[in-house]
Amino acid sequence: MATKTLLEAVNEALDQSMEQDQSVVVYGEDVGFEGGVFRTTAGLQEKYGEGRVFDSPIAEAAIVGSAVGMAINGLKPVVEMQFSGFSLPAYNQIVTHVARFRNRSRGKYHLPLVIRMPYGGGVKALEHHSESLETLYAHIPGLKLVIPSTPYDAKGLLISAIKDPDPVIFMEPKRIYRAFKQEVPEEMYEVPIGKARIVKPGKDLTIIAWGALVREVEKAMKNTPDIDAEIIDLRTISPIDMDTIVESVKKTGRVLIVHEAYKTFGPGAELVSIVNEKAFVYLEAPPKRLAGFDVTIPLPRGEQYFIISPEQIAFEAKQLMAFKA
Amino acid sequence: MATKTLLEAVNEALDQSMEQDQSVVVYGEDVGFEGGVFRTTAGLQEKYGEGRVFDSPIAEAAIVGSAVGMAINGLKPVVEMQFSGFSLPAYNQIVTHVARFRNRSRGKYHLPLVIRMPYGGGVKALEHHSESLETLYAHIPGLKLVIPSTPYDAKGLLISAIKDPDPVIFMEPKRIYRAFKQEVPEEMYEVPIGKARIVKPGKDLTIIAWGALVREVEKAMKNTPDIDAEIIDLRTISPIDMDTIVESVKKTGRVLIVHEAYKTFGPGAELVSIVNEKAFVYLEAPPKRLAGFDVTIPLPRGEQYFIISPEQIAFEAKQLMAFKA
Amino acid sequence: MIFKDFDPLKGKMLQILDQNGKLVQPKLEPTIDKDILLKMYHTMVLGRVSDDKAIQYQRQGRMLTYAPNHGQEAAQVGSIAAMKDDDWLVLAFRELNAMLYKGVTLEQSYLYWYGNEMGSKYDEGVRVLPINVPIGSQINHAAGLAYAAKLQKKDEAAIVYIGDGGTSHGEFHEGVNFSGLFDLPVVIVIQNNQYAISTPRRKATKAKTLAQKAIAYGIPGIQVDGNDPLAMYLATSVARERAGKGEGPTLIEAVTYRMGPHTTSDNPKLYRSDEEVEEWKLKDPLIRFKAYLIEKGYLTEEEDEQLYKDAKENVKQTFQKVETSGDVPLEDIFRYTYDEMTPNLNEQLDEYKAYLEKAGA
Amino acid sequence: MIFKDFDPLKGKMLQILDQNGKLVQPKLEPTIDKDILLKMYHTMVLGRVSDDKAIQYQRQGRMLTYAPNHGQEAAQVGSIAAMKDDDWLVLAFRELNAMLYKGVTLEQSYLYWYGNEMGSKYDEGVRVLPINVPIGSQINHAAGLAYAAKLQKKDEAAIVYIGDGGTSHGEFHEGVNFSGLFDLPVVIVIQNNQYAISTPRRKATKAKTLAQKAIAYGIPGIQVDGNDPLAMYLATSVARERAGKGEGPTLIEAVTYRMGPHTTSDNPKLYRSDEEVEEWKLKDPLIRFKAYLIEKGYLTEEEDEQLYKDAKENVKQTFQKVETSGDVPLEDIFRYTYDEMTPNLNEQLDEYKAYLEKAGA
Ligand SMILES: Cc1ncc(C[n+]2csc(CCOP(=O)(O)OP(=O)(O)O)c2C)c(N)n1
Ligand SMILES: Cc1ncc(C[n+]2csc(CCOP(=O)(O)OP(=O)(O)O)c2C)c(N)n1
Ligand SMILES: [Mg+2]
Ligand SMILES: [Mg+2]
Repeated sequence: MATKTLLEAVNEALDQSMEQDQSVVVYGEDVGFEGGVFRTTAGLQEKYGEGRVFDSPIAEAAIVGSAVGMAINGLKPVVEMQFSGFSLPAYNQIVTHVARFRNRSRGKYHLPLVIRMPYGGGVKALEHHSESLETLYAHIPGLKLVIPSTPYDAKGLLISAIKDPDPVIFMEPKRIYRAFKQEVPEEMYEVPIGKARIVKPGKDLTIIAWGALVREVEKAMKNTPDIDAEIIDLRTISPIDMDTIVESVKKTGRVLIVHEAYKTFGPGAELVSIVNEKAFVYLEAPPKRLAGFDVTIPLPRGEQYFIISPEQIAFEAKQLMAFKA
Repeated sequence: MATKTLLEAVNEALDQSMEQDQSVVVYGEDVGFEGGVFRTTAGLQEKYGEGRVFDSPIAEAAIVGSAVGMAINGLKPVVEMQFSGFSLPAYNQIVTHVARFRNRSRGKYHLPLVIRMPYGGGVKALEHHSESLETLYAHIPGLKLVIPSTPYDAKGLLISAIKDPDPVIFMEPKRIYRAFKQEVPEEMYEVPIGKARIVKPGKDLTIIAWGALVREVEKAMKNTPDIDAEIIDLRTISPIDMDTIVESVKKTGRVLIVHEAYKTFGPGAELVSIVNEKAFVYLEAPPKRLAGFDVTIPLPRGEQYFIISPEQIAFEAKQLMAFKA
Repeated sequence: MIFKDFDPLKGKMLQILDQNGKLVQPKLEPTIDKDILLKMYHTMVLGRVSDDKAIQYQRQGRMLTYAPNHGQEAAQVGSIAAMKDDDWLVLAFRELNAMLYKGVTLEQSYLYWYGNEMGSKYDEGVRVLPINVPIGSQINHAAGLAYAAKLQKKDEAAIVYIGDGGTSHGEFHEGVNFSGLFDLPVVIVIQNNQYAISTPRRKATKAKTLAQKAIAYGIPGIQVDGNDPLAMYLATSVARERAGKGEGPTLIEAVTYRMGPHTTSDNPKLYRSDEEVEEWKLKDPLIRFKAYLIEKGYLTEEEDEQLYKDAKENVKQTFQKVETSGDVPLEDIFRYTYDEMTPNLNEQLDEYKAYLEKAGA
Repeated sequence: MIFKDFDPLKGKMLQILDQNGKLVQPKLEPTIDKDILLKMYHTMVLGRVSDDKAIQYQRQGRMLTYAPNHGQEAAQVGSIAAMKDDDWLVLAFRELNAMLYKGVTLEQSYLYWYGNEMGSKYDEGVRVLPINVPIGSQINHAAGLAYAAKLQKKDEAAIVYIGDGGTSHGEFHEGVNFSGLFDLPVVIVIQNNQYAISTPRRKATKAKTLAQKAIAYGIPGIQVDGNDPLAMYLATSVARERAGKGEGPTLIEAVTYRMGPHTTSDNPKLYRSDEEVEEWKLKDPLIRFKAYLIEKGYLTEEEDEQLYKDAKENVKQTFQKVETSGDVPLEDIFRYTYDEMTPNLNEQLDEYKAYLEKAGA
């Protein structure tokens, strides 16, 4: 079994899906000839031709809107938004159409399509290149939102997303595109959508994260041997795997949620609410959100304040353990 | 003092603001000649001319994008999105520019502008005419989000919004545009942004709502004399008046949040989180969200299930009171 | 050829039948089978009658909002009739006539405007996308349908409608440009009915015609008398032929008029004069089409009367059915969000059912 | 006049100075003060030198991403120089030369690309909007600035830049249409540098020229040799005059070439040939402008050498300052979100400070 980066795993999932299923098409800005600005689609146009892999004009609404039409007429489009910050011009298409075609037509039409987008900070980028906009997609009924944190999951989840009969937003943590390698099976396999992953079982405290931050949590807790944390990688943001979370919190009584998205009205709030609604009497401390500040994510010379460090995670974990009602 | 509907109060706030301040301009689709599809801008073009009150093309990004330019060059644009469901084509402008110009230019430019939009269900409308999209605006740093629930507040909050040096999203609960009248002072006055209103003090239970649902909560509790609820009208969704909420919950120990927006990753989750973070030890029951289902808001022949009734509110209030840990 | 002869930049507009039903361009008269001509006319009559009745029902409080088509029948039927059976119809929201022609039932249309999503579940094989409320966004759907057809080498095209107001939207631009770029088999029909709610055509854009917007995309554009079914048919046939040969999209501006209000919530008296409306009455597409059919010997006055009678009866019975169709079942508002119900949806449905039970509601 | 003589539909492009600096349209040579001509050239030299150095610094790991302008100096300086002092400059992101000409300091520009928001806080009175990353969205900002100017009867116009790729975006359409509709004083310059990252111009749209897109909005459009500063100046002057007289916007397509990579993260060898690049080298705007100035007796070889020397020194010193400018203060990332800090921001800042303290970080 070869080891691969997350980026290579994404590429392989696309490649194998296209190989297996003629109806899969891949397009977006600079996705075709050059193989994408991150090279996630490298080699695909050569292999599958310009019809199935192509460069679109800079027009995100057209990219997503045309995918709607293609999905209705027999294709499985896997489109790319060059950065999640540039998915916003397509937001109208995503909310008013992608999320709704099945319901609007009471099942006559449905949209097997995937919208991929690199997301998240920590790469010293220009404005609009570092956003974590999970909430905007997770809040919309009819969409699924999936975020891998490892090469293995990236491949398996993307294959699942492409096979899914419903539209899936697939956010890729670009910070760890090339950060590390992992053994990834050569053959196609699926990682189920809607299931969280227990990264490490534990009994003291539940820590929930996803994407690039899962690794940061792991680092933090490796250096904090006195706390036996259960680390959960959410993997699917919508629909949430409530059972895994609730079960864990019932066991630990304490929960720390770590995300880079803006804190207020952010994704962590939903997790706090779920835990309240389903495990209230088990709570030994107030659920804690360690999240992005409510500010525009800063340019590189200020980004270090915004990015959540393993030290901060460990610090909050300790604070939580120290809480006494 | 004359009594006015919420719609008339909005119209008066616009009228007086335009009268007082030459730099206020009002535009949007059908806003000028005909005075808006709801007639909130009726009479303004006649009074202030086509330069200051005009019909825009059907191009929401242009409406908001041009307002950005106008605000930088000395005007105070108050633009209308015909329905909140049609604000999405402008979402890119709102998130990437309206919310960020001050920060991007480190204060060189700021945007005194208001984006008005009728919102919410219960009016038996076509698709995209009934949305409650608070989360999409409340989650974005740099925006303020204000929602009146009475004619008095509508006038005072809109005047405050127009005077505010920061961009304000102003959602108008169209269900109660004409639902009732209230005494509204003739003169200009401000209702402060960022302050919730205690509609009715109480000691048993805190109920938080905004917009059209405040009245439903009032109705519900009028018919539930055995529960002494403190009813809070949030009025400003962002930035939230945390103090008022926390103080109330410290007193009551129980909280019911009522909103029409989709439940999951919705605005109620933030309120649950605030209460957890700041009043955890006072909680006697898990905070409860009575919210819109996670489905596309149905067309009229199914909308009755989605709309939250006073009976439901009363029911949930009773459930909450009955909770014993 | 027609694109040169009827160059919008030169102020030319294609018309074959004048408002009295006289052939003013006899050489351009398209050859259309009698069956088709009659199907076109029948559709227009049913469209007209059901449209007028919908307004009436609404005024009686028996129907919800409705967006009338009266006056725009030829723009729709003339164009959709020139498309092929396997082609896709992509709607804005004011295309009752095109829908009926393409196989959407009147019952479905009424059910939709009555406020029931089932009205958008057209019969199997009916290649029509549901009514599209967000202005402009449908063009890209048509582009995608056409892209899929082209890639899969299916002889299919998509016809998509948009209003004059809709051409100002960014998505119009993106969709037409995308279609042009990939030579997609798309026919774009702008129904220029002179108004976008209260906003007149001249306030949508400074361009003298909407047809000339085609130049921005390197594709042909033509302005057509939208109340002339033959002219619409011809222009669309040429466009469909281009599509079939891989020559890409065509932009057709149908110059027409919305005789009724924008929707039943609108009062057009606020923004347009009676004289203007009266003038357009004379250009009624049904008058000229009827005259043409009678002239051709395909229709008699008696048959025409019967057509209207049948249509009225049909409408009455259909509406009765719709009016008594009741509410949507609770489960339905959940069931179509995803292929399978998600945990949060199951929970919410159960909780609501439990409430109904306990509350005895 | 120039719009008729240089009709993009007829394949005409305005050029006054050819690539060797010869006046090929002597009758069209604009009269420009010597001062202005020299300011233009000085700006281009500083632009060129600082641009090339930025790339170098970045390769050394001393600077972050950078989007080079090399090759596009005339397209920018030729146009901005024809605008007036009170006019507004609205950027895309590849307009270093226009920025410098308009009063943004090199230090600010470097600071921005170094990753510090303070680089976008231009000096008071400098009417330039910050770099605009979301493609297309800036056109509407220009429209708004111009609308405000017009309403307030100020003699101001806005010039706005966009790339060839950007013309496919919906906001391009909405913004140009809006400007046209209200006859706004806006000059829209498309820098057609042949590529949008890796995507060549021909894949942006089927239209033969980008200038012809003007027709969709009922405004004039012209294709100009973007490496010819005189042609750019003339076209922009005419456009500015139209703007001042209330005649509305003008669309100028500047045909130019990005000599460098898209940004420092891009490898253009993946998508274009060396031959193509070599060909464009001959069309370098600085070569022809220098020849013209020498011919006019406004510049000597020695002065030119000195200019480059000074520019290099300036760049070196400026970069040194930027490189040692350090990080943004913590408070700054909070302080500019609103006029006043909101309760949640205060709380978050306090909490973070407390963490730093307790963690001893
Ligand atoms: C994106 C969007 N903005 C606003 C609206 C509200 N709206 C509904 S119809 C309409 C006018 C449409 O005019 P036109 O395109 O000319 O079509 P017509 O109604 O004349 O058929 C508007 C503004 C909408 N449906 N979608
Ligand atoms: C809305 C949006 N989508 C995508 C991007 C990513 N992006 C940055 S530059 C660029 C290409 C721009 O090409 P062009 O308009 O020709 O300008 P140039 O870079 O050649 O100056 C793209 C796609 C963006 N900045 N904004
Ligand atoms: Mg219209
Ligand atoms: Mg370019």
